[in-house]
Amino acid sequence: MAEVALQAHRISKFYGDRPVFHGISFSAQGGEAAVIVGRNGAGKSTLIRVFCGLTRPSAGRLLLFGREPTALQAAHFRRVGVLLHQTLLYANLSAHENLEFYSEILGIADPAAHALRWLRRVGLEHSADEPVSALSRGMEQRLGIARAMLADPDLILLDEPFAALDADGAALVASLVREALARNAAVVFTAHAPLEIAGVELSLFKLEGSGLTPFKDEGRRGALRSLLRRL
Amino acid sequence: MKGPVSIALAAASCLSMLAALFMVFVYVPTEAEQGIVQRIFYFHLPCAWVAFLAFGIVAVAGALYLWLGHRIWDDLSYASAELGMLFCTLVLITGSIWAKPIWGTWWTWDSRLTTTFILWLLYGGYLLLRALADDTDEIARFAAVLGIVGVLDVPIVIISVRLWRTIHPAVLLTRQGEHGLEDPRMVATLLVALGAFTMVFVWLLWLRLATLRLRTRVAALRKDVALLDLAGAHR
Amino acid sequence: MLEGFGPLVRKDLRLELRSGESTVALVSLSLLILVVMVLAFGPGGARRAEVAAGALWVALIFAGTLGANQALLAERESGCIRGLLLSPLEPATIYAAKLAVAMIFMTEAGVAVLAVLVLFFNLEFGAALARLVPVFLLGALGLAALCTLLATVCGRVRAGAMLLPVLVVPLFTPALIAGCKASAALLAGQPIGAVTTWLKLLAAFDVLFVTAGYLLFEHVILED
Amino acid sequence: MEHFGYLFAAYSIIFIAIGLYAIFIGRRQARLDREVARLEAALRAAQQPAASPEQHQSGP
Repeated sequence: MAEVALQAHRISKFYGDRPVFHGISFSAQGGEAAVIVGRNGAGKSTLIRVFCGLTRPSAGRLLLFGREPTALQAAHFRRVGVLLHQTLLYANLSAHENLEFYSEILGIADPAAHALRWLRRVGLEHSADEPVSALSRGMEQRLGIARAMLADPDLILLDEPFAALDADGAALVASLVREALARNAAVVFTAHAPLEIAGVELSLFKLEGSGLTPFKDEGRRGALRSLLRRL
Repeated sequence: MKGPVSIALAAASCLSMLAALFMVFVYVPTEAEQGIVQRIFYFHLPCAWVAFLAFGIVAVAGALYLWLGHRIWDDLSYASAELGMLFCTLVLITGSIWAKPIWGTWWTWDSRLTTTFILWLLYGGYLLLRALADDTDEIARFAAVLGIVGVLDVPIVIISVRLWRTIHPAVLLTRQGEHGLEDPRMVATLLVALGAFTMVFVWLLWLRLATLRLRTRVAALRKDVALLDLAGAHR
Repeated sequence: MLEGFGPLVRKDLRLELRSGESTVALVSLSLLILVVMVLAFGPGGARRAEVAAGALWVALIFAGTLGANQALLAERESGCIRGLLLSPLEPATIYAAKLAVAMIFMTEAGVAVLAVLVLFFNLEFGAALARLVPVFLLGALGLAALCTLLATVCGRVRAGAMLLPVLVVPLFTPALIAGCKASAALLAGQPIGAVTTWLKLLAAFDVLFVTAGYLLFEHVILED
Repeated sequence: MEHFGYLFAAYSIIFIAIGLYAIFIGRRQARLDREVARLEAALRAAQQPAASPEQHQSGP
């Protein structure tokens, strides 16, 4: 049986008295991929931040690999790879220095070589020595995804990974997702519109009106599904 | 404001305060050296005691909040900080009023005055933080840390200020009278006053805590209303 | 226990070498404060040692609050602090690294201030000045410990950058008293043996607040 | 009765300060009580009409 990487039980998040989402239950298993669709401001970014254990939910329980995030050991943090709305890169460091630094704090052997491998993998080897501030938005996004995947994590949480990417970039991310699924990682990402990844069975969820609802299980959303097929 | 505990605390505070006032103004003999002004001391010292007690509670409740995470501990440390500040201000004011006739000046950088003043600044910063910041868990944790760090600072402030003053032999000022409560009636009066101020402190703390609990309740209700609005809009 | 400390410090120093922002800001601010103090009190006179010592510590306090803030500023602006929180690093390690970087910034400012102090107050290079170094380092460590612990307030509260000195300076008063007294005595030509009480007090202050910061940092750095 | 003014000032300041603080708490309590009443009324109002249109919808 595949390991449950992420389990959220009736979690809510409020900022002051403003609800971002409420009573969300969700789980992700190794080898499965899910996409959470929602408009801008629907709370996708906050949800990803709560899922990765960075932000505490106001109510409810979140388990990563069966443990509370606060009780996670350092070894467990290596198992979670996250791309947030911000790419978490240092603007004044070069692309290579960024990946090298993160490899170092992840405790990866030979961080410089590892960083270089990942730069090649996301097609940035020619910009290795440019500072991140000089990269285009799309290149920065690729680098951010490489950063999230550095340690080959078992749970991958990506906030809008396809934003700012051209067709090549999108194909690259799709292939990275396929690879991750092939080694039995769980992948959860967000998007502002429904989408498909060739060769991947994606579960679709909609974040709307502070609740998270699966697309497929509701027959009366047939119209939406046909719309999806067309996309 | 209502409720049996509140009424009992109010009654106990009023009665003990009246007893303390009676003892200070009728029962206790006038001190020979300083005269009538020395009677300020019977309320001055209890103010200081209550301020220290309150600052202690700020730190302990803060630590409990970090440990247990329940909002009541944060409310307790907030309420305590406010009361500590109130009584700390009273210590400074009554101290000054006493100093004027005895030492001929409103303020000297005597070690006790200086220490109290530094504590006043410290907890003033704490309350400023709580006034400027929103009421979130994040700020509650931050305030708890500040409360703990603040209390750790107290002994080292006391030591350093004492050293600072005693190294200057020219300004060696000690308050006469404080340790010279030669008459047992003076000691009795001081003890009653200490009890009375502790009662008043507990009573005010209870009241303030009730308003803070109510504030939490208002926040919860606001959340419910917001959720209903959201569900309505969604439908 | 301090896994990741080295890379963190190296990364911050590399960033600083590249922009030099903090160094320029810190050194110029502390020199300005020094000039203001000299203009206000006059460089000569009977209490020359005390004025010089006072100027040194006032400059340290303002440079220190700024410097510790700077060490966390880069992380906050880019949101990279989240990258660190999501890594296997312990919050305490992040604290230790930020403390070390703040110390380096403060030492830079301190060297500049001391050099100019010598010039303005016509002090002799030599023993008196060398004896100031341990006092200065002990004071800077305590200040950096407090500022690093409390600097996170800046990003989270309205007017937070102004609130930081309001919170830090009262807490720092014991070390300030000890530091000023010790520096004044040393500048007046007394041997280091004459100020051991103050040095002990500074050391106690440092031990207390470095420990407190190390243990409490996770509570201020975690997000909601 | 030398210095009686000082004694009087010290004691009155203590009681004025405590009194003012108690008044401050009382006002706060009253304001929060009103707020709770308002919110509870809003909740009741929101729940009742919310129930009726739902019935209308399910009717046809």
